[in-house]
Amino acid sequence: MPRATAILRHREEVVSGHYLLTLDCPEVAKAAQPGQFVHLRIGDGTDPLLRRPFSILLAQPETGEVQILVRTVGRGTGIIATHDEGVAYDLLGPLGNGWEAPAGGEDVVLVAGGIGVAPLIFFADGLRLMERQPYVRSIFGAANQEALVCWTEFAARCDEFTAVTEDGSAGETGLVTDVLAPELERDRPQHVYACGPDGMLAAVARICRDAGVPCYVSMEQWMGCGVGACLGCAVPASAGGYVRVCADGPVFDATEIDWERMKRR
Amino acid sequence: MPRATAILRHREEVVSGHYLLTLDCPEVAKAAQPGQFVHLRIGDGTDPLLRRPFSILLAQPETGEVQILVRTVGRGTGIIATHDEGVAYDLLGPLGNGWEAPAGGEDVVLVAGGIGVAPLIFFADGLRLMERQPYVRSIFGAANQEALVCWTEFAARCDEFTAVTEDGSAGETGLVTDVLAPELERDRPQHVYACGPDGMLAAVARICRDAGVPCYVSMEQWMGCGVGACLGCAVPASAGGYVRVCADGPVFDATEIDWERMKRR
Amino acid sequence: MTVTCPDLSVEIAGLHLQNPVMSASGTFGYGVEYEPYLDLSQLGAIVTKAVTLEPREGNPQPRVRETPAGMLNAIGLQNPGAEVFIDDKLPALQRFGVPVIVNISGRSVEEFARLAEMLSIDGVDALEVNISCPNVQEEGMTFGVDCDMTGRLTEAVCAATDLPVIVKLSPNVTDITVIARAAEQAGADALSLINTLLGMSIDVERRLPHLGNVTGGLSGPAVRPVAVRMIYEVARAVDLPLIGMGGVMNAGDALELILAGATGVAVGTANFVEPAAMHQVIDGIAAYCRRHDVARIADLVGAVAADQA
Amino acid sequence: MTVTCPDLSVEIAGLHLQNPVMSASGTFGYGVEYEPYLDLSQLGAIVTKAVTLEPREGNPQPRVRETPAGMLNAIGLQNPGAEVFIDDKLPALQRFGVPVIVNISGRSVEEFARLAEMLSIDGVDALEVNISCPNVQEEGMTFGVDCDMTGRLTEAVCAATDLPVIVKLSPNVTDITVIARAAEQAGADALSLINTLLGMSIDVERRLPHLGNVTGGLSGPAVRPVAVRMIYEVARAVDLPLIGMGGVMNAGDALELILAGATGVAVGTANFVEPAAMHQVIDGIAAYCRRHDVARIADLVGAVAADQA
Ligand SMILES: Cc1cc2nc3c(=O)[nH]c(=O)nc-3n(C[C@H](O)[C@H](O)[C@H](O)COP(=O)(O)OP(=O)(O)OC[C@H]3O[C@@H](n4cnc5c(N)ncnc54)[C@H](O)[C@@H]3O)c2cc1C
Ligand SMILES: Cc1cc2nc3c(=O)[nH]c(=O)nc-3n(C[C@H](O)[C@H](O)[C@H](O)COP(=O)(O)OP(=O)(O)OC[C@H]3O[C@@H](n4cnc5c(N)ncnc54)[C@H](O)[C@@H]3O)c2cc1C
Ligand SMILES: Cc1cc2nc3c(=O)[nH]c(=O)nc-3n(C[C@H](O)[C@H](O)[C@H](O)COP(=O)(O)O)c2cc1C
Ligand SMILES: Cc1cc2nc3c(=O)[nH]c(=O)nc-3n(C[C@H](O)[C@H](O)[C@H](O)COP(=O)(O)O)c2cc1C
Ligand code: FES
Ligand code: FES
Repeated sequence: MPRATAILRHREEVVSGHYLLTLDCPEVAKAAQPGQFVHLRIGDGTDPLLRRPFSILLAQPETGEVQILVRTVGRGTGIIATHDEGVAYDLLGPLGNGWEAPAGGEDVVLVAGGIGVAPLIFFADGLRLMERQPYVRSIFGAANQEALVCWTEFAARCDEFTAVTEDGSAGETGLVTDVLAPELERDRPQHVYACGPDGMLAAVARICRDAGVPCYVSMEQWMGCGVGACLGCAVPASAGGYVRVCADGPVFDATEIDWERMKRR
Repeated sequence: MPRATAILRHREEVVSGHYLLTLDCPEVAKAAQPGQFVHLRIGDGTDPLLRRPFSILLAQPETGEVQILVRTVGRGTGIIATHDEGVAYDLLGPLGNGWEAPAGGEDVVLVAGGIGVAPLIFFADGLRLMERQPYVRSIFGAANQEALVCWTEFAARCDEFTAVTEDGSAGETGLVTDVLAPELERDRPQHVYACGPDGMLAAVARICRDAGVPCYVSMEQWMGCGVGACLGCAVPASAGGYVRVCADGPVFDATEIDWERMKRR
Repeated sequence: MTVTCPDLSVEIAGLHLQNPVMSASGTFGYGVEYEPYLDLSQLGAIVTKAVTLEPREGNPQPRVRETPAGMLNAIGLQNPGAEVFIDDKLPALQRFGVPVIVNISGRSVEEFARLAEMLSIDGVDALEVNISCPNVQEEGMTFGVDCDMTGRLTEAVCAATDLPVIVKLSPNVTDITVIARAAEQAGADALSLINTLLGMSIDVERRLPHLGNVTGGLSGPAVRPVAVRMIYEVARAVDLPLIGMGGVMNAGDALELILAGATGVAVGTANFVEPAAMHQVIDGIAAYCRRHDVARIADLVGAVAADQA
Repeated sequence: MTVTCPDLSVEIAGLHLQNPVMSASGTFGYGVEYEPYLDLSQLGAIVTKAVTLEPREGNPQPRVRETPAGMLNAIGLQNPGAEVFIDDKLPALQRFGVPVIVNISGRSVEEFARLAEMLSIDGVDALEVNISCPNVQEEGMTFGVDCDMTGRLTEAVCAATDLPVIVKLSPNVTDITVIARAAEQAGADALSLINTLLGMSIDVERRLPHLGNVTGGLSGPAVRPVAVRMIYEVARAVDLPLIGMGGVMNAGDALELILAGATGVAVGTANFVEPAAMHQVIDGIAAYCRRHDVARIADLVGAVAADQA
């Protein structure tokens, strides 16, 4: 049953307003695939009411530990930021499809935007453990140096790593797409994997389409149920209609998404 | 300004489901009169939404400490029960009128029912400090021995003390009124002061009226504002209409209340 | 007398339910999504997501947004249409052995009647007629707030099917008892209420509505007092059994609706918060009955002593 | 451009308010109760508890009850009557130097008109006509849900006074824009909305309604999505300035109502939770204006970009 209790073992404010939570949750640690998420209940009352989805940053089946990275943006994440070790969370998960690992040995590029780095750390970790390790280049973009949260964890799992900041406080100056486009030209990878804000994903998808590189994106959307029942987390599909981020995703082949109809939120 | 921050210094579960909280709150400790209450905000969200009123059990102007006794009955008190030392409460208070102390030297009877003991401990404490100490007899009734919460604190501040339990597990068997009626006959006091459930207060008021003894009751009622603005805490007045527990009370001359129109809740 | 094994079964519109607790339409998909989280065979009934004649794409995203103790949704009746529902979704619902109530929605009286006909098949135990979805800006809205339309629609559906017809009422009306009576007179076998309250919320940083559809339906604990009041009013206005819903999170909440006059209780938003919510509600109702020596839950329907308030 | 000192002043029905924030009727007594907690001279206006012609006792207790993110109240218009109000309460309200808006309630058109006349005196800056109190079971309820009655009542009040007339609308209606238009056509100078939603809650242990009056009015954050939606609808239906209320706890909430179309914002239930809530709202609005370079709060009224949703 994709449901468990997770005990908060360790909470670290990695950069201001970003908390790395280490949870004791053997069930999820065992079953989790990179790109999947957990749907966390915060408190037992009505404020907040709904669960909140968080990507799995790392899962250690041996120790039973699961890590998530939480950026405080509102009520629920604000409450998490006050939680002490020992707090128990009721969670559903692992949920969603996750990224399918490549066959092995190929060239891949990972593109992370801000907090979107979380599931890509898990994905990169998995690639490293493959028998025929792919060659992993990664691009990590954020507003500024601070927002390059957990970049060392990410960089350590990749063969090449490029940071990009909008204000130039670290790495290149600009957007991830400014780096991605020449990178694809320089050396064409077999796959691109991306996670970040919708606007970034749309741009990455376009660049990959133009370059003819298959691209897999992990999307975010407001969720009701998290299990595919409410159709609340819909995003527009290029085949018409909508697909559900929680059950059909959060990872999609970028060509499945109708980026034109996608509202920027 | 009747408003302060109170830091939880010590929390003790005196009997199952009853917590004695010691709060650091110099403003209230200085100003509090026996019978007054504080209106506590629990958390900073919408669950619970409204403040919760609690009688002041003791206030120490010297140390800045205020004690309240909290019985867990629902959402708000249930949350308080989980609070650790160091938690800060935003509170309004001291609010309400409190008991007027007698002139001194007379005979008084205090009647407490269950958690209603809290303000009477404070009141008894004040009487003991009077220059011409009144002679204080007290009657404390509850369902059973366990529910005679803080009885030692109460008894220690009275000259005579009688416990009554409905199941006979401590003291006399029966209701406080079974003890009060003969007690008033045995030795007629100048005043009776009572706090407890509405039904008990109504019965105490009737007995005192019949015996011709002035009686002062501290009432409870659901509150909105706690400051006299919303008229939510109304109880029926014998003069017609309603009086406000928060601003006209919580202490009333028992003859001011229309016990017939009083709903038993 | 001590009740150790209370009878939780209820009758609604000729259906025998092992207990009063069912899913609220649209919050439980087609049942199977929640299979990993609870034993569906223990439910009183399963109520499906709305089915329409033709497939519907639904509304643009974002479609849901949390509000204080509630949520707004504007799903827009996304569903694969009646044919696909019958072929692909309905069979899977059979294996739980509990009554299946299909929620239907349409744009015209004819569409509703046609749907009722199509769905009058084995495996469907009753129809819940959604005359009140606030997210469909066509005629759908008009039905639920107008008593003539409600009457005409109910009549047409009743004529088109032999299944029990449950009419689902909108709370966005001045006097819900008028609509309830119109549905009763037109032949409804039961009523369910409430659907969502029409609401809206705004992202003040971007000065945009949170929902792609601008407005949406408010559900969850926030609306429960409105649901209790309306169930209480309707129970006194009609002789039909009621299915109550609106903000039920636990057994105490369900009992509020039952005491107000609901024979059945549907759980909606709570499923998102706690996938096993319906189990907890069923267990809690049983525990309440034992504690209060209630032999049959049916005895509590409408049992609030309002005259002694 | 950087706005350091945004202009928060607004005009409503000829009244000049230093900022849009005022108390919601019935939640702020006659002002003085909150004097220890906030500086009343900083408010946009003070709206009083409802005043009736004769004194009213109010409803039996219990009168209030918390609900999820909200509360039910059934105070029943307890007040000392217009004469006592004028003699004892009104003078104290003058010393804060902000407009005083008196909320009036009656049982008949004549009573409302008589009240309007009596209160057309120095010290009263506007009248808020409470046609929508859900806790008065006489004609009061009918006014607010019927557009003819709303029109007649508004006309009578306007004829009886030279003061600005603000008509306070009930949310317990099928289409609030119809009532809003009726009030506009009859001469209202402004509208305020929403009053409370009619609700009920039940003590399941005792099987009794929580409120002595059985039903009551739901207020607080729970109802905010309904308020935002109705303000949004009414703003598009009439040309009058609106005073919005319903669940405002902080500046963000107030801005939701303003962006939806409210020129003024009243704070009700939040006062109970946080006596300084109105100050926090005022400060928060100013901070928002600075952050977003908004020179005049009036520019934000109705500024939600719903077409880009
Ligand atoms: C599949 C998935 C994976 C995610 N992974 C992570 C992660 O690893 N780390 C992380 O910090 N966040 C992640 N998020 C976003 C996270 O769920 C939201 O930030 C969180 O729910 C905010 O809750 P809140 O109560 O603090 O915010 P609220 O007070 O409810 O809202 C504050 C703001 O946060 C944003 N927001 C709130 N909920 C969501 C949501 N469900 N989806 C998108 N945006 C939202 C909105 O912009 C909103 O205005 C993920 C979301 C999804 C859908
Ligand atoms: C002047 C005054 C002094 C009080 N002093 C004390 C005290 O010293 N110690 C103490 O433990 N309690 C005291 N109470 C009662 C206390 O305020 C309530 O028990 C508390 O508010 C319950 O909050 P909750 O969220 O846990 O309950 P909820 O979940 O809101 O409700 C649970 C039950 O508690 C009761 N209750 C809730 N609120 C009130 C209220 N405001 N007044 C009366 N009953 C209520 C009701 O029966 C309700 O069904 C006092 C009340 C008043 C009015
Ligand atoms: C996401 C969502 C989708 C819904 N879809 C439907 C629907 O398709 N048909 C319908 O009649 N009601 C629908 N409803 C309304 C619910 O069935 C129910 O009446 C309402 O949510 C109140 O119950 P609750 O507070 O327990 O959620 C939907 C509600 C939600 C939250
Ligand atoms: C205790 C209480 C008393 C109220 N009394 C009145 C009243 O006398 N007249 C009136 O027009 N509205 C009255 N209202 C309604 C409020 O003015 C306001 O419209 C409503 O509460 C919504 O705002 P809120 O959610 O900020 O409280 C009252 C509300 C409450 C909670
Ligand atoms: S969140 Fe309910 S379907 Fe995805
Ligand atoms: S609680 Fe508001 S007047 Fe007493």
